[in-house]
Amino acid sequence: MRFRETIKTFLLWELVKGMLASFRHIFRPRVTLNYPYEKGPLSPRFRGEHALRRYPNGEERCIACKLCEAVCPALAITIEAEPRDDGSRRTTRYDIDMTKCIYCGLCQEACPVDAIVEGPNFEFATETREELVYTKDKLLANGDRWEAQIAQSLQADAPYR
Amino acid sequence: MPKLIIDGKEIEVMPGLTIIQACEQAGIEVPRFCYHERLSVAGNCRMCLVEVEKSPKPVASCVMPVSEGMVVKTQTDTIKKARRGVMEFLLINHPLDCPICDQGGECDLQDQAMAYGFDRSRYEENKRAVQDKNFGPLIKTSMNRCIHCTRCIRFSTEIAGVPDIGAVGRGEKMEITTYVEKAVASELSGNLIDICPVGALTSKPYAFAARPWELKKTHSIDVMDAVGSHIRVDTRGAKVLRILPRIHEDINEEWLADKSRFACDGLARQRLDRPYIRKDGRLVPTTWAEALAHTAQAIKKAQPTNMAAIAGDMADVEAMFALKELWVSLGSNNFDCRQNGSLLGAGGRATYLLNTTINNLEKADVCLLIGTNPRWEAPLINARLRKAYVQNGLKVFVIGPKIDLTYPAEYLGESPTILNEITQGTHPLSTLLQQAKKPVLILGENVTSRSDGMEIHQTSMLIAEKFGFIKADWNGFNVLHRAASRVGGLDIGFIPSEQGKSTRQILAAAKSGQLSLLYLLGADELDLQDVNNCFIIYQGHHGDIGAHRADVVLPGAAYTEKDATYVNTEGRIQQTRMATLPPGEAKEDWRIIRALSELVGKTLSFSNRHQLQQMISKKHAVFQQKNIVAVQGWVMGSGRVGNITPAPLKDAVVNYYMTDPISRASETMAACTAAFVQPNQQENKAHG
Amino acid sequence: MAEFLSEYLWPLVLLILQVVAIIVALLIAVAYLTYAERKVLAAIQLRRGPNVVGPFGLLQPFADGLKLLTKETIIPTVANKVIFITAPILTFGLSLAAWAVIPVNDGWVMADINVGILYLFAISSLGVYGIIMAGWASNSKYPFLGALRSAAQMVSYEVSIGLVLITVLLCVGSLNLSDIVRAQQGLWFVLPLFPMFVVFFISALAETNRTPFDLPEAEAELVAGFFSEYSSMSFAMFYLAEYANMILMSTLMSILFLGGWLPPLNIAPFTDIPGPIWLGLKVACILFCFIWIRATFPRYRYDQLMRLGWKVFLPFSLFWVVLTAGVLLYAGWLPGQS
Amino acid sequence: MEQFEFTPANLKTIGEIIKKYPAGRQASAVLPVLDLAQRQAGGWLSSAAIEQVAQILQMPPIRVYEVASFYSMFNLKPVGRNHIQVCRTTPCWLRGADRLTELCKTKLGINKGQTTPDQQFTLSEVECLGACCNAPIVQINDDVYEDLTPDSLSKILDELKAGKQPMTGSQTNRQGSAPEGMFISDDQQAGSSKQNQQKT
Amino acid sequence: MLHQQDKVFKNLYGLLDWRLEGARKRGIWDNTKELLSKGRDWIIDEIKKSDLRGRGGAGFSTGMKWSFMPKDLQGKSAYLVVNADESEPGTCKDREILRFDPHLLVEGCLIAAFAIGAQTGYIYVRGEFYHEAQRLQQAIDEAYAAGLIGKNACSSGFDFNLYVHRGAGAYICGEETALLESLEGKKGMPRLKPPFPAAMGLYGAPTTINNVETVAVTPTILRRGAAWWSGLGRPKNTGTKIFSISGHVNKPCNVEEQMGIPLRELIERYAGGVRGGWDNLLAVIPGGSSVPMIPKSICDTVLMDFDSLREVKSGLGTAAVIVMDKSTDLIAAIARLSHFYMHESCGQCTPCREGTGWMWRVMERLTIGNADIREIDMLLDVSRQVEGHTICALGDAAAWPIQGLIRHFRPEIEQRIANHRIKHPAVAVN
Repeated sequence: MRFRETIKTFLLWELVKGMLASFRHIFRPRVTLNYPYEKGPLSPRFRGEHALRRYPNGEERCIACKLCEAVCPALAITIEAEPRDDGSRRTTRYDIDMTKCIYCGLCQEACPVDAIVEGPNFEFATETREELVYTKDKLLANGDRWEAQIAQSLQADAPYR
Repeated sequence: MPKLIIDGKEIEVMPGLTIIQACEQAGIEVPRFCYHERLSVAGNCRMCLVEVEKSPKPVASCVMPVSEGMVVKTQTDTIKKARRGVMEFLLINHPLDCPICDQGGECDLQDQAMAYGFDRSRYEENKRAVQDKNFGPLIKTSMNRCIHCTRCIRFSTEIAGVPDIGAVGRGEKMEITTYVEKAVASELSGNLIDICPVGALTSKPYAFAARPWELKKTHSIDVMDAVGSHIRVDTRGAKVLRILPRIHEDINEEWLADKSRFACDGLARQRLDRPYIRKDGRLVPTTWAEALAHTAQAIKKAQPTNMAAIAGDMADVEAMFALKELWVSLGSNNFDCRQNGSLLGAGGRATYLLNTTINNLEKADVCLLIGTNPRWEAPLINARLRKAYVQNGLKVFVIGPKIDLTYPAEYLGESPTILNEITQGTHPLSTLLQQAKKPVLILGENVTSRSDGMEIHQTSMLIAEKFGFIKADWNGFNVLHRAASRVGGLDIGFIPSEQGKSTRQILAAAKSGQLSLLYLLGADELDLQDVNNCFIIYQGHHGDIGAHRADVVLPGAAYTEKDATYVNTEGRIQQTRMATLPPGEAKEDWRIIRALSELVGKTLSFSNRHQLQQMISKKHAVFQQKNIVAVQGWVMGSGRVGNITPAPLKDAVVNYYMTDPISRASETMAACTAAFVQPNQQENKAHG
Repeated sequence: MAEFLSEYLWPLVLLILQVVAIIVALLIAVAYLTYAERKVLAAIQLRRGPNVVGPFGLLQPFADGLKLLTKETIIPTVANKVIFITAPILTFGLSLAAWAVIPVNDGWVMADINVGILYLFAISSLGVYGIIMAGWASNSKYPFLGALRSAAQMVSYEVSIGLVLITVLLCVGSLNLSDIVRAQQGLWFVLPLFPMFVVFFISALAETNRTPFDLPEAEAELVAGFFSEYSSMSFAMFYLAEYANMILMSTLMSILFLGGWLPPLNIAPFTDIPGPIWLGLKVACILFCFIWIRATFPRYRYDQLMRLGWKVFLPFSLFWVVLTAGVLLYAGWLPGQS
Repeated sequence: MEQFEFTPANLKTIGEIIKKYPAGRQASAVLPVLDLAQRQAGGWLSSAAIEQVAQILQMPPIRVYEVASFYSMFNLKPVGRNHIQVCRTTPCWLRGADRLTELCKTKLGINKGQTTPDQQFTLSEVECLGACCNAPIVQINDDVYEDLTPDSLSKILDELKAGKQPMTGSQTNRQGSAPEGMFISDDQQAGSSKQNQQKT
Repeated sequence: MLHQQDKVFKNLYGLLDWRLEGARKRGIWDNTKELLSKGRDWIIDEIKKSDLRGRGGAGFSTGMKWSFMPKDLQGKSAYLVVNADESEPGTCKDREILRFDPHLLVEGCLIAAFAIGAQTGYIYVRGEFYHEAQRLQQAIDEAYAAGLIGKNACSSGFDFNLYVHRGAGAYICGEETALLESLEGKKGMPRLKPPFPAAMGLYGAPTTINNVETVAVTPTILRRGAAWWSGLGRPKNTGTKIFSISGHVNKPCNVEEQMGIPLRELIERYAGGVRGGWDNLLAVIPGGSSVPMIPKSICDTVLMDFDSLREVKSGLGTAAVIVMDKSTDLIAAIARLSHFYMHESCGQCTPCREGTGWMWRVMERLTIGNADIREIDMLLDVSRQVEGHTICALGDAAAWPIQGLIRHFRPEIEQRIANHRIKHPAVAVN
């Protein structure tokens, strides 16, 4: 017994076995996707690019409660608010510095009206840093663009919240 | 002294206390909504229920007086269940719109729901909807959130003395409202916001502006009147967003007058944020160097006897002291801090202070108001007088125009000659004063700006001496100031000496063209219409009346932007604290004067605030003790009765909401003027 | 003049052409070695590897090269600038210089010197200087540690490499690389000297800082070892040098043990294929093994590495030298002894 | 803005009412005075009337308004000449109050809380009117109609429409709240002998 | 079985003359002066001995209540307030006294006022009793005219003024402190206790508040002696009581009977029995809407007095018997009462203001069965949260009927929910 083991060690049997194991993998099918031509499925909880949503009638959801601003651990959100002409509470400024954002999702968790959400988009690389300071307009535009997917994700996730 | 046991802890308390007060003394927290220690007990929220041994039902601890041997339990299961039940009831019809509620983050209901509530509702029916009410330009209502604690009703009836708010309807349809949507016409209405435990009454000017957790809180002193209320300045970034009262039992209790609270938006408007120089008849922006050089040149050119300085109503002690030092070193004696032309301040300190002290006014039994409307000149002192009326049945007599003081008062007439009658004992009031145990007399400071002002002052002091206002433990002679700077100015002697010119003389000289230089330290209430051939320097924080006529404008700091000393009408020395930086290039006032002194070649001997304050307290001993009221020695007067003219006394304040540069720049105060003052004036016109 | 042309200029031009041909071929080989490495690793890890730039990602190495070329060269402020810049040049230059004595076919060699193997040995020993210089000049702790490790490691394994070479030389009797190949006409040395082949192969891994002996650049502990501070072109030089060294070691192995350009069997279909292709195939196989090993084995601990070098390989190879010599002497197979 | 002024006669009455209460407690008279104002104004209180009352009783208007809104007998909106108040509480409901409400609705063509276009009738449902032994009952202005059936109520409404004053009280001729049939046989000797019947 | 001569309210049905003349014939105002001349202490003592308990619902000892009044007023005034704000659903006894025997009340007022040292009395009559208040006023006027009250009332040397004050429609004003508030010209919101009215009542002066019936029986007790009164009924539950019997009986009526009469006897003897016979009985609310109902099984044997009914977890209340036969939808009946309490809640304190509306809304849903089974327990829990946590007893009164219903008829409620669920399967998801 001992002898066989010694021989095996001497003949680097374990190494050979390991190498054969990795060699076999060469002929197995690939598991990676051919991004960007193929894309994998995203979880409804995926935390991508931020978006500000609207109600179906076009009214923005955000009520300037500033909870997201308060909860943001990276201090990426800046909000200013004042009463709108109709007396409702709205933001005059809603900025997210995407370079500070750590995509923790606390903002969307804090939001009482599902206004700020992290959408499914993760392809928002820019060429300058300035473009990564998102303003309210940009966020609202994002919301409009991704609303269908966001709504779906929220609905899918709703039973677990 | 009854002894009782609360949660197994034995405690001895004053008789007559309620259980909730005893619990507070024992350090046990009892939740409450309707109970407020300064208001009458309503006992209607039922949040403060506790168990008392031998009582079959839980009792409301805010109502039940303590008795010997009582055994109180505040933490039993029954009580916890009861609290949770009450909390649930309060919340079933509450909209739970904390995210859009300005009270969110500093809300009693929110806090207590966290502590005593349950995390979900069992109420599946529709919530009650209540129409919002119009409470005026200062208070924003959201009546869905109301929990019917009736604190607002009790405050307006008991403290403010304007029973405008009530609860109409009954049962769950009960609604808090004013009579036919009337604005709450009180100078203390802002306190309703503080007192509302939920977000039903919130501040209209501050609506949605910020969240409590974003604010930087600076403890400071108010200077909109001479009361010196303790305030908390809430700022975000460079902006003062709101001002709240701080508790100081001897001054403002926990209230604050509306102007002090709401005029803060004026701090951001019409500000002087850079120096200006008049060129070709127009003020043009310039640099500090140029402005100071220009000023220094003008000062050097002027004859000391032909130059003068006047300090305004919001000047701080440091700035006035610095300016005085500069003027004295230049050899001029023409400076005055009494821009209304009063001659007060020549005698001892007791002759121009509110000697009784604000707190002791509560104990007074007879009060004589001479030419003053405390409701507009110092709303919080008026609230004290009202408290004295409610608690001790204070009798109030007024010499001056008929005014609504929120408590009953007898009007003796408008002519100050009545004082002579009182002195001589021919007036019916004389006997009453003689019998009074703690009489007080409040002389409006503005009265002393009359041509016979000092005679009235003398006569008032005489009355005080003659009718026993001044005793070993009681001084009932009071002067009620309006300007925050005035007492401080008098204390450091910012008044002309024998050779110097007083405000009236300065203005006369300026109008006749004799004066060649006038330095205005935030003096905005002067009539400079006919002044010519005079170089005017304005140093202040707002582009108000004074700045319009100036040749040089030096931008100073407002009271929220500097650490400065003010003395209130009682003679209490207090410090404001810097909450924000002065806007633009504006600087603290004493620094400007210090810089100027260097350029005119009379460099002042201090170079930082500490040295300056040391110097002030070295020269003027009263400044050594801060934040307390020292007992003022009374020197008996000459007993001389001056020659009082029968011209009627007039209101010092025409519009409570606009009395100084800050409130004149405030939009909120403009809205108040439109809502409260103008309709009244029109009514008066219609009647007259 | 004509004489000058034929005597001096022409050989010079020829030499330069040869050098260029080797360098270009080598650089292309390096480029595709990186490509191959990424592809093979990806395959073993069930990934795809580069597939975007060009067909099947074939242009990826050039894209990478272009990227590296256009990037900014960052020189740390506290670095010794001259040495810092010299180090990669030196390393790269040395890795190219070795190729002068490599025969790709019978007679196809730039410098057919008779001590070729010694030359190679000398050149590869010099490689450690580049690394030491880089580590020291960076004035940074990771590169310094990396350089120290590298130096120790390379020195250690050169010992066993030397002993392995000796066994081969014993069998050949010549230090000329072409002669070594020719000596394997009948039998590749890999068969009689298989253990030595294994020792040589493993030592080559260590010599070229490859996994599992890539301790000098162990990213987990030393960030990137001696070239932590390098960027852009200077980084690229190190990179090229490393891969060129890999190819060099593979070629050397082919020459020493696998019969260089010789076909496996000296019969018709094999002999029709030109020698360089055989050599290329052999080199490719060995390089594949390099990559394969990288994909298979985890990194050694440093003490294990040193122990292996000094306590296993050194005695083992020494024993084989003695054994080989003994056998040759006993059987009378020593070359030149007859 | 509505105008409201008390008639001199009512002002005199108010003076008398105030005298019932100790000096300085004239606020106690707020209920009777408001009642008086409501009667004078035809069944409801305008804000002018409330202010008038406040002025007379030296109370802040909001206090009077609070009172006026608290008590259910004060109407802050105009009502018809005949304010029909159907008792809806359990004792009357047990004996068919719902049918009375239905009858009023169909007969008058109005819903609860509404007034007929001719300002004749206002229909409301009220809580217990305090004559439960004579249930179901309806109060029209100050008069109570007891022991009603839809038929008898219908008759009453007809009479009211015609401008007549219907018979008030029990519509089945019961004597007060006595058990039915107890006194019908011999009304005249009821005085002394009623107890004989009761004893069995 | 109460004998005719033992009845206090001889004109309960209004057959006789209510005026002073007629009243005198029935022995009212007989030797009132002598009664007064025996002094305060004697009167209070006698009432105490008679064990008279208040007829307004709570059943507190009247003599005791009177003795709480300060003996020495130190120049302050004291008040007697008679609570004629009879609004408890099912109860209509005071109305009969006011309109048919007002002099009994007026005389009672004089004696009670004398006993407590009050020189002024107010009778707070519910606003809807317009004609009754007028008749009472006439009786008072007659009494004034005859010198029975007013200055030197009944020539006893005691000055007594009596006024009628009409309410304006608020059940809560039947609560004694709310009544005082209302009398002071405020909203009828109950006061916080302590201080109790005997110390600080009307206008801050010591005040006693009694029910009409309580005050009205006192002269007779004094005239005939405490022993006579305590001989009627059962110990601690003495004397006679007017029972109002309404609902599903053949002859609803008011009747004066001894305390402690069996419920079944009361209904069968005076009210002509339950509609459709005793076996058709479903449940009875024995003491006005505020007390929990009792099912037939208890009705068979229970006695009508304070203590017996308390034993079966109900109460005598105002002795207003509301009978419900088997055709009754009990849930709807209680829902009506819930609506009543929601409508009449003054809105002062939280549990009652919010809880009554909540309970009514749930009751309405239970009536049609549109609820979840667990909501029964929730409703019970809510009613417990209201009960005992309010300033006055209205909260309790709103909670008890619901608790009574659930205690005795829970299966019916569950059955209804199940039925509704069968009819509306979609709605039932919850």
